Amino acid sequence: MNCENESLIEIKDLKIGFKTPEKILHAVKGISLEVRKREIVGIVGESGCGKTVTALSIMRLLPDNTIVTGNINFSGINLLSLKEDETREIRGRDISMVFQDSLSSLNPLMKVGRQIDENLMIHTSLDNRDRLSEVLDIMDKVGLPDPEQTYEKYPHELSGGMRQRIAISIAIVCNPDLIIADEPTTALDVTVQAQILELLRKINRESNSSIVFISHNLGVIREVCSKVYVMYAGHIVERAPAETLFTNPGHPYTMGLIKALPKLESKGKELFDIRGRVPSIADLTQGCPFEPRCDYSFERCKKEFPDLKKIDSDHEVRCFLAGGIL
Amino acid sequence: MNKSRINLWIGIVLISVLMLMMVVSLFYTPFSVTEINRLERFEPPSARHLLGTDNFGRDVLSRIMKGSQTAFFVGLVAVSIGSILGVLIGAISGYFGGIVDEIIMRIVDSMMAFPSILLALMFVSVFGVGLRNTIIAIGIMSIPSFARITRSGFVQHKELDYVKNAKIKGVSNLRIMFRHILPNVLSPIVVAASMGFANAVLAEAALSYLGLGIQPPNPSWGKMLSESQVFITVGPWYAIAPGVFITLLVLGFNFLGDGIRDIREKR
Amino acid sequence: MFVYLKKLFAMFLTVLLVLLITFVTFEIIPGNPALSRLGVDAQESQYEALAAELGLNDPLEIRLSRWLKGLFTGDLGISMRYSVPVSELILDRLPVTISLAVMALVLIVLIGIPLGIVSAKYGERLPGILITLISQIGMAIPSFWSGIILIYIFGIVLRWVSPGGFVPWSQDAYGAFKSLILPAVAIALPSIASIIRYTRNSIMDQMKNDYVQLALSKGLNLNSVLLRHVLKNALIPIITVLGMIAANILGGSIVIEQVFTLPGVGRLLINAITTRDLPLVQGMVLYIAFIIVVINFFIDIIYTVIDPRIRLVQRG
Amino acid sequence: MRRIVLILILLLFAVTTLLSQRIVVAVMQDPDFLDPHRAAASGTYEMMFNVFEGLLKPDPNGTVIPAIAESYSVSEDGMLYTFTLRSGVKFHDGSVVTVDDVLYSLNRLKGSNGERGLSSDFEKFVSKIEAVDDKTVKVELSTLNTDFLEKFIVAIIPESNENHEKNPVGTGPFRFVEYRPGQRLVIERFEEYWNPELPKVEEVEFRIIPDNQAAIMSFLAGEVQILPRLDAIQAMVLGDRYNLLTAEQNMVQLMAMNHAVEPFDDIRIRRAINHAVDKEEVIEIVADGYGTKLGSNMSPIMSTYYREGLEDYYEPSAEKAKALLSEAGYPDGFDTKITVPSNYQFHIDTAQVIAEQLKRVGIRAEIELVEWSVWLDRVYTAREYEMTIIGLTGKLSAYEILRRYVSDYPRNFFNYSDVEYDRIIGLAIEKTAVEEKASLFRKAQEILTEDAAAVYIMDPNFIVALAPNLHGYTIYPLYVQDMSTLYYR
Repeated sequence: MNCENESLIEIKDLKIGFKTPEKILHAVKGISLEVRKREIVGIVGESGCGKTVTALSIMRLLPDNTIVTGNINFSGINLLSLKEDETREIRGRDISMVFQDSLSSLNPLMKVGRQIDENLMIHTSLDNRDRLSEVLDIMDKVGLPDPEQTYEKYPHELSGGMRQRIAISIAIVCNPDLIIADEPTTALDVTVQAQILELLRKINRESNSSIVFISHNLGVIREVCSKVYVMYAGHIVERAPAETLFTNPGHPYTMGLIKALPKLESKGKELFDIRGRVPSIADLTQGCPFEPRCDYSFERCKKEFPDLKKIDSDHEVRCFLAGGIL
Repeated sequence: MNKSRINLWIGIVLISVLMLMMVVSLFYTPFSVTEINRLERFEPPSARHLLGTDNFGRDVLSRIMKGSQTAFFVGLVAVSIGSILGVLIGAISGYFGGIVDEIIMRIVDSMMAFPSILLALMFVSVFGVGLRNTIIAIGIMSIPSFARITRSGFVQHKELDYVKNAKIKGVSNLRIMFRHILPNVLSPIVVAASMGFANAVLAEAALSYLGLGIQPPNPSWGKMLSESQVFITVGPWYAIAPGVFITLLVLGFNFLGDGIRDIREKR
Repeated sequence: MFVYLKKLFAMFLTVLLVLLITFVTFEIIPGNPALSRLGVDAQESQYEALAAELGLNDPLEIRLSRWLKGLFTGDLGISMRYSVPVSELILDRLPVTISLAVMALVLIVLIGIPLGIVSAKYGERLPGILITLISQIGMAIPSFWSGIILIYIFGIVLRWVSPGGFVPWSQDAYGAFKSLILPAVAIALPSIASIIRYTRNSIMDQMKNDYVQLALSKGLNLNSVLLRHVLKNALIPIITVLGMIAANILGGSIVIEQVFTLPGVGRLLINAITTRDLPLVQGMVLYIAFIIVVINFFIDIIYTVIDPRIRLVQRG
Repeated sequence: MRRIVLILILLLFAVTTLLSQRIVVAVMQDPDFLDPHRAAASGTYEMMFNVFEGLLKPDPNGTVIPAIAESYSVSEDGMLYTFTLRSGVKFHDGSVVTVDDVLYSLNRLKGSNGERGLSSDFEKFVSKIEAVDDKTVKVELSTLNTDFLEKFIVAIIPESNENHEKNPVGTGPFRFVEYRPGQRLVIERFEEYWNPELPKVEEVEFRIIPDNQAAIMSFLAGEVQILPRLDAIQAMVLGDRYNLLTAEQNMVQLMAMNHAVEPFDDIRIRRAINHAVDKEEVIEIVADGYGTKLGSNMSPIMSTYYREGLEDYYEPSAEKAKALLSEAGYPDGFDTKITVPSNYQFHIDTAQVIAEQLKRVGIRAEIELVEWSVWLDRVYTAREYEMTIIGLTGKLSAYEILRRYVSDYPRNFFNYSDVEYDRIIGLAIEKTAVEEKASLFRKAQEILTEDAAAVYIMDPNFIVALAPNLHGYTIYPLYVQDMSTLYYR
């Protein structure tokens, strides 16, 4: 099947800025990325690096005071040029989203079944009965016990894992081409986390949906993704297949993230932490944004902004030292 | 940045203008406030009488100016009474907690459930009408809201480390309450005071309108409204002016309160 | 359940306190119900007969015990001014005040909440700011002043409605509506303004929640998201405010009934206070307390209907 | 434009009222009792005048005319009154008025069989009430009171009525329909009234609106058709679109000074205050000129007894006032308080003007407003006040007006005491010859003026506003509203 390599969504030079009374602050500073059909792509980075904003820009869910430029090509259409009602057609049907905290992302006052049903109501012309059976099917498919009873429950009556399954049901009920999962497992404990990851993999296998998996946790990314983009301060600093990233990280930031992962053997020892903090989006430096925190920085890093350098056919790194001494 | 301060600035401007008018009236009014002039009754607004004259031929502007003294005075004293007692009660209730807190807060809740104008009305009718009792009544009826706001601040802050540290150091409760915690919970109280001022002005106007507030010949905006009501057909300016000024002053303090809250929330 | 009982008990204590204070103060303050009823033209004999009939000359302990007995048997007593059972007087006036309050509440909900939604929808854009500004002004206008202006415009100039006349609903429903609509508007105006603000703030708070993003990400349009998802959530704090407004409408009706000379409970209360009619004043206090308890009860019920979470977790 | 508005208003009035033949009258207060023998407040009489009648009734000239009685006679010595009943007078319940009903009513007032009477006057002055035949009643006095004839305007009520309070039954032109406390008292036309020409309208509602300003608003809106007792400024507001009637109303508006309180025990102070007050200015400002200047406690409307020429006894003069103040030891004036009932805007306005006038001679008067009930208790009964402004409503009897100043009169709230005055009043009431009696009462008025017993301000004109198409209003020198003669045209 050659569709494996067919591109589903391609983002080119995406810039996202927030208008403030004084100036425009850029959260995303020109990123490009591509998701192919049936692929699970990870976006990783610390909070504030622009990954959630990127996801929201695909959904066109950013507030009014944002300026988005660039190109998001989804199955041949530029999402950014669509009118409001045209985006609504795509939202939920072609692209859907799973949010981090299912407790706050589900409407607390609406029965969960109805919240899944709503999606079908908007995008299909099925009647009540068909929709109900569809919803119950999906609930069964994501592993919710007793779908009929669960349908009648309110979010606060369910456990975190079950709520996240509801959120996933909402995302997949219309069989979308792309699911954006923004930190879908962060709020869950480890065992439930594994179940949810397994579920996402299963959905990817069975329903042909591509998934953009956003997380700050490289470990989780490694489990599900085939390709990973590492973001830092609004830039993509490294792109690589998941395994390559771990075996041969090209950017000092990626190395830091890997080091920061808790490992079995390091149990009891102090966890490694990248020193310093993520720069605020208001900071405007000429040089490499990671320079202040980088162990390998030198004079040039302060003055010049490095390009994305291809060090392998599917491996790109934004660092002067990439492919060289690192 | 300017946008978030707009409430504050509208409030400050309105209040300053009215306050200026009040201060001026302490030394000067265009005409005597009480002197009766039978030849100039119901004169419409003119260069001589900017807001016209009333049924006694008194200059409406002068009376409005004088009335601003009453409004500010009532507001200031009533809010002081309400905030001092309210903060005291709220602080004790919030800081010590327990049964005292329970009892105080139940009473405060029930008091808040009653329409405040009713309580003020009962108070005034029982203890007699007049400036002093009006102020006391309005002050008392604003105690519960101050008490509640202060209490919630104290409940939050008493668990914080700086309070615990102070306790360990052996600082007295009184000092902790008023030197350590109070300054930290002051800003919502200031907002409440600003809103309370607006409410006091409205309450005074209502009581005076009912004839149970400020007594003539002291000019009070509310009293002026009730006196002018029947003259609305012959001297609409007289019936409209006090209402406009009540509205402006209340508006000023509401904006000020909102403005302070905006700043606090932004922080 | 325990919370309700505690609330009820606190209310009971407060009312008892208020009643005791009224009893004591009516003892101290000048003013005598018999005198105020008979006026300047009464002969001594007439005054004495009435004072004896009202039991004003009885010693304090007898009056106190009579008062306590009435309190515990639920007997509100007989009005000193009108020689009619207090409960009868209050019941007679109740329909006016209740319909006034209900009409005002309906106006507040029907006008305030939609405008609040619109204002929230437009957020910081012009219509939103405009509505906020107007509501800010609306909150600052004293209701009795707007009442006067309304009477002037609609009563005197246009003669659409007639202030001061009240026809019972049973007699002429349209007439009753006409006589109540202006005062209801006057009472409602400031509350409409504050409900607009609360609705706006509450909705804008809710809009920050993830469930809004999720709803939008399903492909719902903004209006549907507002109405189907946000509104219900935003209503919860608004209902608390509505409860307070309902109580304040009772207070506001005291002034407005005076402006519009409506034969409601508020005017009865002012009468009772000025004529030193102790049983009537106490009856009114009890009545108001009762209404407030009822309002709070309804508010609590509405909460449980709207918010499924409350069935599990008791609100403190 | 104004014309069109006027025509529209007239039309509206015509339509609304012609259809209903109903009059709504604004009144200030609730009745105290519906039982006419227990009622004391003039506000009650104002309304119930239309429901009840006595053997005699007041007429618009200030005298009494036969009502249930067809005729009456008084013996030479003034001790025996004889009344002959009109035949066929019916109560509202349909029964005919009998001698027994008259005896029952009068005895109820006098008291009988050891029970106290409901009227201290009847108790004090009447010795015997008896029926001569089934048409004639004789009343004998125990003490001479030549003003007693006016007492027989008191209501005759049926013996058969079990509850005069709940179900008042009389013989007047209107029958009682309902009373709702604080709201309204409604009466309707009595078809079998002994004078077949009266009344002319079907129904009258007395709407209780304690707040005069609200009453005016209701009137302007056409909700009320009669506004009795407007003051002139308020009348001015109504303008010329309405039917305004003006007349003296037999009221004495005065500023009382408490003679038991310093410095008002000093006649020089009282005189100084009298000089300080410019009545004409008060009348001009407060009543827009519609008031009659007074000099003593009697309105000129009581023409028989009125002592003319006292109005200017104390001419307004700041110099004289100051001189008298210095003489009395207050060259710089003093601080005092004018207590005014808060429900009477007219008196409040008067107080504001007088306070300004007193300021000119150095007397600093603070105005203290009190509720009506407080005024009655503290000022009128307990006499704890310095100065107060009040209007004393007129009576048909000069004796009842002037006896307020008799030292031992229970409601002498002036604390006025003068032996000569007491003597003259006691003497006057025993004179049967009218001129003799009148000259004594005039003398009494002079004493009050010379003693500066109070500041007698004015008889404020009685202004009634009527809907433009309402006619036939009768003015009485009494606090009554006669509804029987009114009609729409």
